[in-house]
Amino acid sequence: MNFILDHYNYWIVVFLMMTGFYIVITANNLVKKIVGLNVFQTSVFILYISEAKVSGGTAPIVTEGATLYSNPLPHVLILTAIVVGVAVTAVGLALIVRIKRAYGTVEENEFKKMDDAI
Amino acid sequence: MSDFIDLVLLAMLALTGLRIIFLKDLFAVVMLFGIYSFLTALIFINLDAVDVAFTEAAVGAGISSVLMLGTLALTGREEKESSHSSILPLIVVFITGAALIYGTLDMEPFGNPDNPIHKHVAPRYIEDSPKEIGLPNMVTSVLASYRGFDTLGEVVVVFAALIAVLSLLGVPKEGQEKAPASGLKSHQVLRVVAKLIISPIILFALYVQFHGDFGPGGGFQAGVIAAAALILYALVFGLPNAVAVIGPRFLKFMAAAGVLLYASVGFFSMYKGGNFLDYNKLAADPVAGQHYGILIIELGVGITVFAVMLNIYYAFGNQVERSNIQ
Amino acid sequence: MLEQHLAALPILLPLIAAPIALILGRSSFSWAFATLISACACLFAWQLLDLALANGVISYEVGGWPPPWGIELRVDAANAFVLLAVSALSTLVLLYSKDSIEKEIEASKHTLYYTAHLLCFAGLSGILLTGDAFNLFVFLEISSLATYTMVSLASDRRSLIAAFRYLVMGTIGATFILIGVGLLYMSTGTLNMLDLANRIDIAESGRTINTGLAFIMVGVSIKLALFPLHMWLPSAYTYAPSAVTAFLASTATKVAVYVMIRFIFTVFGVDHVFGSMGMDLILMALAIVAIFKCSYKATVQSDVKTVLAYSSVAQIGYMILGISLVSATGLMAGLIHIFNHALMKGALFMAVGAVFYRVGSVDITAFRGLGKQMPLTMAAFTIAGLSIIGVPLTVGFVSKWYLVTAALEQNQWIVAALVLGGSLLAVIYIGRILEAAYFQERPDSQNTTEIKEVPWLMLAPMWALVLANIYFGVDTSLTTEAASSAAEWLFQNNEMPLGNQAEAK
Amino acid sequence: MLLLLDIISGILLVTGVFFGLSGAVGVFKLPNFFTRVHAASVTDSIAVILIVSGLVLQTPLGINIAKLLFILVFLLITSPTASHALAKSARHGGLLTMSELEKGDQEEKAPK
Amino acid sequence: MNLWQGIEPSQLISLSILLPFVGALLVIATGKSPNLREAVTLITAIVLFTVVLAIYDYISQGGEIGLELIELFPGLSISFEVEPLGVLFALVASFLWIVTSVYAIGYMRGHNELNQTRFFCCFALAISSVMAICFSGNLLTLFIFYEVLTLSTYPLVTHAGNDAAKKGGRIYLGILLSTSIAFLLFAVMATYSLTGTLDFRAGGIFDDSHNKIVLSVLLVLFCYGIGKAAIMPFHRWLPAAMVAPTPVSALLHAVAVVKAGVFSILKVMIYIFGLDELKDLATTDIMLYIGVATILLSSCIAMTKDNLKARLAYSTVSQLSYIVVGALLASSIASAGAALHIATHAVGKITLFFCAGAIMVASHKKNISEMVGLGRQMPITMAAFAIGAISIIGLPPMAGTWSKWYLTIGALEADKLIVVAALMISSLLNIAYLLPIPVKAFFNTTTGEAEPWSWSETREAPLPMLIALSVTSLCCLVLFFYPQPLIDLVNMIPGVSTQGEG
Repeated sequence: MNFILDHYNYWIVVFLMMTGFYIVITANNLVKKIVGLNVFQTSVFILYISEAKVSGGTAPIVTEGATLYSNPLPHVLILTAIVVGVAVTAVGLALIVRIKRAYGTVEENEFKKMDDAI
Repeated sequence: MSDFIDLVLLAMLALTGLRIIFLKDLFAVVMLFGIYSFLTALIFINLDAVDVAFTEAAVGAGISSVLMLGTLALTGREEKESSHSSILPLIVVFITGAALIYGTLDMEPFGNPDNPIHKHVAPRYIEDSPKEIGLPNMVTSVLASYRGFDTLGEVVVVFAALIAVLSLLGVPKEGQEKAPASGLKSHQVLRVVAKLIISPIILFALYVQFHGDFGPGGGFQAGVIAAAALILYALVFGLPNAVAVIGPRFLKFMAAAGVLLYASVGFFSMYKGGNFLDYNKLAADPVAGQHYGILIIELGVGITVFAVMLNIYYAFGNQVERSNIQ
Repeated sequence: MLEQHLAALPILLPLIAAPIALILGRSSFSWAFATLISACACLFAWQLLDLALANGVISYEVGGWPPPWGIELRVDAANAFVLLAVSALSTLVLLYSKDSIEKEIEASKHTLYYTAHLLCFAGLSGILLTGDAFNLFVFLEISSLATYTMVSLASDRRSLIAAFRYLVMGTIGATFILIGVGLLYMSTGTLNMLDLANRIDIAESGRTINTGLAFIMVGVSIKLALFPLHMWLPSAYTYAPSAVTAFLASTATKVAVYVMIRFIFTVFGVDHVFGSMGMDLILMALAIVAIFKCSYKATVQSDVKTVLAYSSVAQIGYMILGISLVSATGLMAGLIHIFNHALMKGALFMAVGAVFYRVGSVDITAFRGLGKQMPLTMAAFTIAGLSIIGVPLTVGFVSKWYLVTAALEQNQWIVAALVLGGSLLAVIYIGRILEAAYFQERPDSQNTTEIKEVPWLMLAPMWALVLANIYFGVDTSLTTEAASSAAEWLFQNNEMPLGNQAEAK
Repeated sequence: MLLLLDIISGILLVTGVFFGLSGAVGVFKLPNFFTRVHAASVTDSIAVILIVSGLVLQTPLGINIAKLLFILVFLLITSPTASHALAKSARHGGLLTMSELEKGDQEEKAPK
Repeated sequence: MNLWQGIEPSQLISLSILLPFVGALLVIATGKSPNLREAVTLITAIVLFTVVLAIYDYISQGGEIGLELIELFPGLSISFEVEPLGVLFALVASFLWIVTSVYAIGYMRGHNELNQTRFFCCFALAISSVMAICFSGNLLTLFIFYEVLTLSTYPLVTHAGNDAAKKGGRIYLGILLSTSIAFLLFAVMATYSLTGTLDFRAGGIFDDSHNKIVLSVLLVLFCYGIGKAAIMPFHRWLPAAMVAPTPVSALLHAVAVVKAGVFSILKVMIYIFGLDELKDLATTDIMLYIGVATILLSSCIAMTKDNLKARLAYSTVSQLSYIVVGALLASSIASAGAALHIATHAVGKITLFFCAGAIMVASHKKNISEMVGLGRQMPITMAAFAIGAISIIGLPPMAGTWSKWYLTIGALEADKLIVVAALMISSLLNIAYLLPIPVKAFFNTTTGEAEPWSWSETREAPLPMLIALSVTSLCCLVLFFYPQPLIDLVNMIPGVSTQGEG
């Protein structure tokens, strides 16, 4: 029981990641693929932040009376990763806009038919 | 209590995620993603990661959703039925998930202060950074000083995204005649309110920018918020008006300048005899040097992020306007 | 001053040059500037390699913070060696791209292209030199974003889809790496690779670490296009502008291979990855399948760029095979092949780009009769093609020699035979193109008089690579010395205590 | 005194949450767009006022109270504006209110 | 021969390799003027021959010449080492290059071939790599120049540029390249990993400490890896390559390329395995019988061919196997015979090819059935053909006699009666497919019905060709009466002797 209590957080996060991953793989619509990618990444962020948590700790900003702080390092990493994520999202969406203009559709199976792309 | 909130939020996340899988209405999917991001931000707060929560709310729920909606305006909101089977993806996902679950079996208990993660590198940040850097916000200390190189990389990533979007979509031309459909002319209330709140938003952005050393916040959040203010302006008063205020060409320079500002701090410290980004060398007193360094690089970050986010929005907005005219 | 910062300069130069290039605005300015910077970086890389060969490890603490608290740049013979290849290729491709890009990309985007190129280069250098697992992820994303941009710049609309697919796959790969790094961090509390290596041994959470290893491996495998995760590569290489393909094919995947080497040898340790996890068998099997499946695929394509792209996947198989042999010689073969393959693929794709420049198509039918019309280009293609096949006195032979020697050393006779068998397929796919070029007549419909040699600025870098193909195929002392000391270093250096690095400098 | 403050703030918070929830229920239960916007926006405003006041009472005197008040003002301005914009756009887009719909129905029936 | 006295002996080697290479460059440089170009070719050929003679001179006085060029891999370099077998081959090749050059000038002009510059250039390159093969000091060097030879001759094979030439070229390159990469390279590297050296050493580098089974496998790999030796079933490239212009067929496919193949096999057998070690290997006999089968089968196939060059090609296949068999008999006399056969077969076969080319140039006929009665119009050519044929068959007073003699003795000594029988039968077959041609040409009269060509237009071939084929046919005679220098040279090869083991 203790084991479950200690780990349920990670398990749900894994489930979330896989939700995102599944959307990326199966989505036929490119926008949805990007959404899936974001869900996937966001879930990974939760994993990192979960690692950083210290029960009974406070946010890593020096406050009087607090002795136990959560680990600031994962926070820093995820700050970076979030920005990286939005950069990728922007590029992906820009590509989608162009694809729409070039092909008239953003459904993967439809433009696959139009070009014999490899 | 905290655990309970955590559990509830996670459950809501899971539901949102599942719903996204099955929804075909992309507009709803994007909105759900915004909700997902927002819930994540809540979880971050609950897990003591206030800076991250701030960023996630501004970037994930804010900018990302806006960009996705902009894309949807161009691509249509229905996902079509796909024909291919979903067994193989399921297997892949299942295996990946199983591997991860397997990995979690050996994980240290959630939130235990004795975990190795809290024992090795982090203690120095927590114990010494207030002395070495002189800032109460350890996240800012680590972000800007200990791992300043990462942050430089991150600014460059944002810059790279700008390059990508510009090369893909181009930017609106400055000084072009105003398109008839642009802006929300008929929404008088909106226009008044927008005028009212844009300046506080920018003020808030500046606060976040310069208060980041002490509380949550910093260059990223500030840049995004400032960009949001101008995005609001562009939405309400039309893209050409916004472009007239700050043109894409100028933004391009700003983005580059931000990166250069950041890097110049590094080169200056090299010139002073230290390593790249060694703020200790910037002033006679190392702590003061850290202060200067962090202040300037955060400014660089803020400038670049602001310029890039706004410019990306311009690029998308321009596409939407063009398609509206057609 | 320079000496002190030598390790950081190959990253920093292109990194700050990118925004400057954007500000410069005029395409010819930014081209000249980018080329200059790239050449400087190449020079520094050369010195760095010299220094690394002489002194062993060079460690550079960014921000003046000692690792593991700060980020460390860590240069050894192996990454300095790969860096030299990357920076040299970057310089040559930039020289080449002036004319090629003018033809293939619309004028308003030239500056953006050079900026993206510099960013990509900076990202690749960063990946190579950094000693920090998360920093690696950041630089990976810089280079990837720049790569997506460059791929999508082509005028063919299929390049958009190729870029998008690349983006999705690349991001999944990067996220997998992120997960892996997260798991490692969780069980050890550190991100510095060397520190990780030390602490992995004492960490108790074996299953978490193994999962982290698996995720990093899969993520890197996507980035390096290891079969069966290579699906993004052929289309991306085919539809990207020629100069981009030349650059990517010769650098991006190689850097990813190096990342794999780095994680296996310096972070997890050979004994762990190959000994207790049995990863070598998996890698070996995948590599061999890659060699045969993709070489075969290369023989049936009609688009020459696709042919070469599949050939790239197969060649990556050789590199991975070298790693999977678990010996210093095998690793050395892999490293040498990284360098050598950069030389040959760079030359090949440049030649193909030259054909595109004149003929406007890279279908195999477009090559007909080019042996007469573009003799220098096709001669370059021929020599580089022979190098891919592994004909003696070219670099391809050197790689193959070491690979087979390594396989025989391990008594893997079948593997050795398969390696040689794989090059037979290369004979076929290169032979088809050469035959079209030299023995088929140009169809009358096409105007043959217009097709002549490409400008010298395209020919010069192409031939520089071709000559390098021959030079390093004959005088192997530089490559073997660098690769062998790198390989030996990687092999012994599983437990170098953290404190040593300061002295090493 | 402190206890009194706690009690008052508790009451404020609970009522605020109640209004918030009722708004959520309204969004689900009400039949069409305009009624839903109405439910969401009206309850939202009151909930925000109540919750922020409750929080203010919990906070020691200082900058944080000013921050909370800023939030309150900001939300009070933006939330109705957003609802207004939504409703107006819907109207603009041709959506009809319930009464209009009924009228329309009757007119349709009448000729028969 | 005193010509090169002043030069460091080791430089003679590099000279012999560089000369044709420089010649090739000069040929390109002078490509605009045919006369100059051909003069360059001829002069280079003659100078080269004098260099080889100088080397021969030096070596026959017991001198040793070695040259180490560049270290390709640590401990492995491109190095050269002169030994008698190589000198023998170099002598043959460089001498015949002169003759062939003369012949080629006539042929190429007579035939109005295109791309003559490319032809002469590649030709010189091929010779350059042959010289390198001759003097190679280790297996790696041998392998490298073996590949260079393949590649430099590919343009020659496809010279005509038509579909047939391309098809031939594809088979040529495909078989040679793939066997060399898949088998030979593998065998070379396996050898290296087993012994740590690739140097040619008297008595071989393998000894009893090595696993016999592995060595047996290696033997097979070497035999098939050296695809130029054309052992069945990898002989197809040779007939395919006959699409090349006749001088190419003559020099490359009677002398340089195929002989480089069997030379390599001989060299591997003698210097890598060592004749003693060879005897103990299980696969030696298997390969031996495959060689025997190749001799017989290709002779039979030769009989069915009407195209003269194709017939000659299959004859070459069978003759090459003589040498392979000689090497695999692993007796010193047989090896001596094999080495001699390199020389004797070369002069014999090149004569035949020259004649075939002469006939083609003069009468544009390729098929044997159309050559009936030709002897009256082209007496010199046909006489030379007869001489060459007799030499190939191995009848006195022609050079071929000697090598066949030693081969037979060797087979007898090794108690391989089957081989002896095969040699005899093959000689008979040779008679059957070669002799009828001159015989019909001289003695048959055409039955006046369908005259395939107009007799009046058919004359002897151009003078350079006639000179060339007379010289080689003369050589066949001379080598029968004065074989001593060659035999001496062969006897200098360690472990090989015309005197037999006793």
